[in-house]
Amino acid sequence: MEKTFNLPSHITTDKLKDLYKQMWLIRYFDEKVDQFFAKGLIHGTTHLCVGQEASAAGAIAALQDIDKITSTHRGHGHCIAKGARTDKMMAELFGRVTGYCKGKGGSMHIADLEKGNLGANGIVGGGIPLAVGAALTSKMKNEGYVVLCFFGDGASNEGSFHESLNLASIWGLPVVFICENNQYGMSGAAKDMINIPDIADRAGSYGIKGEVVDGNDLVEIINTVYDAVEDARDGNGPALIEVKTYRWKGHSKSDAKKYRTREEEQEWRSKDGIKRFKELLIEERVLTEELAEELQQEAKQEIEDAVRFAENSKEPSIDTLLEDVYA
Amino acid sequence: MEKTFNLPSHITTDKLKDLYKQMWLIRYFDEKVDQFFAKGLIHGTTHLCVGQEASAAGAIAALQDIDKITSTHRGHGHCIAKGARTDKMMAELFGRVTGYCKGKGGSMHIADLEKGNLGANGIVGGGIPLAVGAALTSKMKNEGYVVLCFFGDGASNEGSFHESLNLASIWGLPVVFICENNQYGMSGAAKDMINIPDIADRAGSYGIKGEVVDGNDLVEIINTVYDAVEDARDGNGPALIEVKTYRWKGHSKSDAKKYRTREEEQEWRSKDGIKRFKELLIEERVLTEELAEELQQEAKQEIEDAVRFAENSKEPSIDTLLEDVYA
Amino acid sequence: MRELTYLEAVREAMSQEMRENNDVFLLGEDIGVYGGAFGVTRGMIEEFGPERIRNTPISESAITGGAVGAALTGMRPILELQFSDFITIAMDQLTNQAAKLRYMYGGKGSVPMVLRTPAGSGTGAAAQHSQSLEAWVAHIPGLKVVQPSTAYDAKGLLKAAIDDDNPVIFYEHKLLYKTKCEVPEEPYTIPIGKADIKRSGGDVTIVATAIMVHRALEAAEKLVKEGIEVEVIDPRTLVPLDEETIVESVKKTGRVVVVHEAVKRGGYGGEIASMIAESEAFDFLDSPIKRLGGLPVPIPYNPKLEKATVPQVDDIVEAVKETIRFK
Amino acid sequence: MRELTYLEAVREAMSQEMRENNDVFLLGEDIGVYGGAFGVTRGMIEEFGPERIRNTPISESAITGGAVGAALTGMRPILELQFSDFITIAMDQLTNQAAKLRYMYGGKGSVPMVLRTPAGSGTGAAAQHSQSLEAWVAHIPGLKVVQPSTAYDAKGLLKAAIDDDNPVIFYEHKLLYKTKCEVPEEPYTIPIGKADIKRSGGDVTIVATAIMVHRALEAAEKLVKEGIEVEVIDPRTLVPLDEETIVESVKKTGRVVVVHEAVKRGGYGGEIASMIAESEAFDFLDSPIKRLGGLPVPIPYNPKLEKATVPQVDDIVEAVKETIRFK
Ligand SMILES: Cc1ncc(C[n+]2csc(CCOP(=O)(O)OP(=O)(O)O)c2C)c(N)n1
Ligand SMILES: Cc1ncc(C[n+]2csc(CCOP(=O)(O)OP(=O)(O)O)c2C)c(N)n1
Ligand SMILES: [Mg+2]
Ligand SMILES: [Mg+2]
Repeated sequence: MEKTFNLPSHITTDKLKDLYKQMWLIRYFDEKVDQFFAKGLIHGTTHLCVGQEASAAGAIAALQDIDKITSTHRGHGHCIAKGARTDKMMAELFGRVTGYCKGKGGSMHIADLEKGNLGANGIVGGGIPLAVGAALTSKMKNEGYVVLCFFGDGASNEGSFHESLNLASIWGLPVVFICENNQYGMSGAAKDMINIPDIADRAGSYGIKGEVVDGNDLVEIINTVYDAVEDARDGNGPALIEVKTYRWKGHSKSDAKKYRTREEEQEWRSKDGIKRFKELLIEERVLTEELAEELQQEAKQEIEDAVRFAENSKEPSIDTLLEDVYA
Repeated sequence: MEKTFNLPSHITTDKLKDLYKQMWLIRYFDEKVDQFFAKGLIHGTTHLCVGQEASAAGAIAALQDIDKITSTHRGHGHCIAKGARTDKMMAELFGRVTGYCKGKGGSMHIADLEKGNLGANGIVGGGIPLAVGAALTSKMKNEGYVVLCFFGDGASNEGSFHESLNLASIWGLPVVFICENNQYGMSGAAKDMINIPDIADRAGSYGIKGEVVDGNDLVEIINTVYDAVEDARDGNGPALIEVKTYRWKGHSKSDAKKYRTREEEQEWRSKDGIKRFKELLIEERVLTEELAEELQQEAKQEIEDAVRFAENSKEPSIDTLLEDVYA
Repeated sequence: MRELTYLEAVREAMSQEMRENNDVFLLGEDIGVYGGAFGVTRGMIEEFGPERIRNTPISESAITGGAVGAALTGMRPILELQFSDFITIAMDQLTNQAAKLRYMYGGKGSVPMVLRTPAGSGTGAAAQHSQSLEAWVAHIPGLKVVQPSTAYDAKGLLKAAIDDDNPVIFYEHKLLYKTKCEVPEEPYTIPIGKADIKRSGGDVTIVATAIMVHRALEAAEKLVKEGIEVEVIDPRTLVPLDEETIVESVKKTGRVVVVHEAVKRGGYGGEIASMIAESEAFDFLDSPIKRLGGLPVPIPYNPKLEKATVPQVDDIVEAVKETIRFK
Repeated sequence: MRELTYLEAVREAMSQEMRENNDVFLLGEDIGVYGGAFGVTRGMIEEFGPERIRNTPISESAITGGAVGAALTGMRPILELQFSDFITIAMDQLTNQAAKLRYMYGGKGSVPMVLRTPAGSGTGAAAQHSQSLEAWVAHIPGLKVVQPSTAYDAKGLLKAAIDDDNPVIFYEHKLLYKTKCEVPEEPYTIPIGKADIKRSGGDVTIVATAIMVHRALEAAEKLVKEGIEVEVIDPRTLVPLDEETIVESVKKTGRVVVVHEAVKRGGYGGEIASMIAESEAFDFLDSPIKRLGGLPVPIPYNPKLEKATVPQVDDIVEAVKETIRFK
């Protein structure tokens, strides 16, 4: 079956189904967060990745379990794709002690070290050097893992991006940089903030491979990332992959989206990566309409359960405030 | 005459002679500083540009008087080329009140705002954003000047390089970035620290023009920089020019130069830009051997005079210590 | 008189200056149609256009250094740094460039720029978006540091900051943006370096900054019911600090509590308390100087924990009572 | 016992740890054959090779973040930052990543890294290469801050820092590198958080850090001739601070002078002085707590001005006498 898509061998038929469900999990998770925010039941701030599911799911599907990721403020999708439990994630957003960070971190700081997720990051570009450091560990300790480093188009204008790609390149580190170009920073359009059409071309400054992929084409994403990851694992150094995608929602809770048009939004919505993957799976007879619906409902249910788990969890006690600063 | 070299029209025959003398001024200045350092008569630290004279002289010769520069820790050459008085420079290195900074700045902080030299900088990459800001002023106030921004190969790995070139590009600012690639940072070889042969190619990340020039070919430097400067003045945005050069001396006072070979040093010394320019001027009958010798001696004498001026100048009074912090 | 919110007062101060002086302009992330992360610049791009309300890429180092360079060459930039936590990326350009250029150059040049930035906790934005790092910049000679607590002060101090020929760091507290008070329409200046007695009283002095001014005033209302008359002094500017007003008050009351939101350890409260202890007020002290500040932890996400991290009204009440009880 | 210089002690501590533990490695600019800007790592690349003595590009943000990422994944990096002034470029990775990750993640993960860096004035390197910015990092929960004043302390504290599971900022003073004292050959640990009484005396307590410990000891020698017995306390670590040892001493002497090289305004001396004033020692104070620190100017180049900027032996003598004279 996987041969049809020319996918790497670890992407079995079951995995394809999982991925389909996973994308729904991501979407339902963030849709739910959106609702709870609007109702004031989740506080602080949050950045939703609705519309970008294929990027998170596809890039991470290319990995082995030992591989690691670093994520961003828009990190729920990466987190779920790397195997996190949605109930513990939701509990974190509710500020509960059962959350991934015991309620101390919130949306921008969820990490799941056991699964190799080194954490979301509230600093744009802040996670890029961390990924390089984690890749250095892999190389020095011969651990065989590769690090997938996520960041946005906006982050590619931070100095940390430049310094990190250079460092990873000259040291030949096993790290693959995934630039999720969703066309905007907060409101700054990539086309206004960057004077070249493809951020992937910035790879040229570091003598590494740069590639562009369609962020709604799960299969292309998996294949491209897989090749780069295995190349990095083989000691051939880093690569930069730009995923062209779009966030359907506003940047964060209070975004009037004046910086873009409804038409543009509609155009991107029509390219929905989940829908496209579903059609492909049905065409290739991996899924039937019924099975697809079932998986989607399972995802929906899991998120409902996650909310219940979060709601039923306790808030951290004030006594814990001073804990966890030092190891 | 200038037609022979295809030089811009403001480079007259007299200017060519001046440039020849200027290169000797730079060399004698730094040779003198080297001696005084060794004798303990100049303190602190200093970075000599012996071997890089053609880069400073040539790039700045391409400018108009209204144009500005930002310089680096290795900035004596830029400073002289932009019209600074060597006596006030030498006095600064002696820590005297007659120095450009009244003895408060030293080698790494000489600025000559009246001549459009916005200053040396002790922070690697620290001057690059300043140049962008100065270019923004030119654009916003319609002042018509262009900023020439000097930095080294090492600095091109700083985040400030990346952020600044991007900013200058998207805003179409009149600034030309001159990367003086002298093959090394302090000890780190450019070939080990950067994974591409030409730093100029980093221009590709910003959609601007990148060019490489031979740092010992004064004429090529002038012409290349001139074109970029006038292009920038015409509103066509920034460019990145990499000058391939070599510092003959160690990085700073205490450098055993273990990171490079004597052969390599000899090879570069044999390409001496001053000698090469002299031969050209003689060939083109701008100079005779005698006139060349005369200009060289004048330069030598000026530096001797500068030393005398510095030695005869007073140290700043302790009372001035608290002055000059706020405007 | 009409009332304005703190946010509107900041905007009005900028708009009025921009109408008067073409050299004044704004730059920052998402300050254009988005109106800035907190809406401070909303509507300004419509009035002043994109040349003077410059949306920048996410490049804190280059935009800060760009502001410095623009200021050095004749503009009067106002830089909005989206969250004060990102000053971590701008510290080189602030500390090593903006603060020092004039001194290093021996009193030549000046850097008339304002860096405005929202600080503080209370919004659930967690550890990387809630800090109060004003102690850093207050430690650096060459910078001025302003921290207004009311709309009235914000407008007058911002005008003073824009008119100042030095780099001024202007801290805005997020929780104050929506607070209101009477604000004159015409432009006015509050001198930088002049504290304000926000409430008079003879028993205890509270020196409080930013949001803590309001909590101190609330505490004072509670305490007056117990017969304790509190004097609340708002320094308004940390550098220069109006030592005289503070010392005079303490000489009168003999008791003092210093309170800020920033982490107590190493916070500017130590400076204020020590300054008092070194002054002639020492002889008048009837009880030890008390400092209140944030606990030594990153700001947690859970709102109860977050609140418990920084001083609240009751903590101030308690501190005052302890001070009174002494001996 | 054999004597070592401070510089050799630092090197020996690192080398011994590296022989014992393969996870310990060094990274930094020019630490290879060059031996580091001050020669601290000289000879180490010959013993440990370029994989464990990693010469980095001039990219302070990426190398600091790289160290954080490596530490988070199991290595124990020691980062040499060439001058402590460049911490300005590393502050985001230190403050927003290294210091906070563990807390934000709810107590998961740890960042066992050491950032070693030379600080202080006295070498004529001027404003951008002479600062003492330890107050910044001491203000940040999650970091530890060490400032050894002798070769003996340097070796023992560096071992403790390397063994610590938290990010430790380890300040070395340039002028101390060549100072000598007896240092045991075998590895030993000095606990982080334990002050040292460098001299006992009953009349006045001096709390002094880094180079000021030596100046305080010299001052004490002068004062003893006038019958004044000074106790000199070296906190050795700023975070955690050994409050008990300081408080006990002040309870004994009743008089205290706090002295550091950093700018007095906003320096850590304010923290120490306020801590004493808030402690039970307050009742024992016979005179106001005196603070000595740098003047509020960037460090000037001229050596006489430079010296006048920071406390010297005579300033300490004078401060002690004033304290004694009080009342
Ligand atoms: C250093 C820093 N600067 C600015 C911000 C504020 N901010 C948060 S997300 C964001 C936009 C980031 O754009 P991009 O990297 O494209 O990621 P996206 O939000 O589009 O996923 C900005 C400006 C920040 N968190 N950190
Ligand atoms: C931010 C910063 N990092 C490190 C240094 C120390 N340093 C001074 S010059 C130098 C090498 C700079 O190399 P390059 O940019 O190539 O300039 P060159 O010295 O070769 O002219 C270094 C590492 C510094 N001054 N500033
Ligand atoms: Mg984006
Ligand atoms: Mg170089």
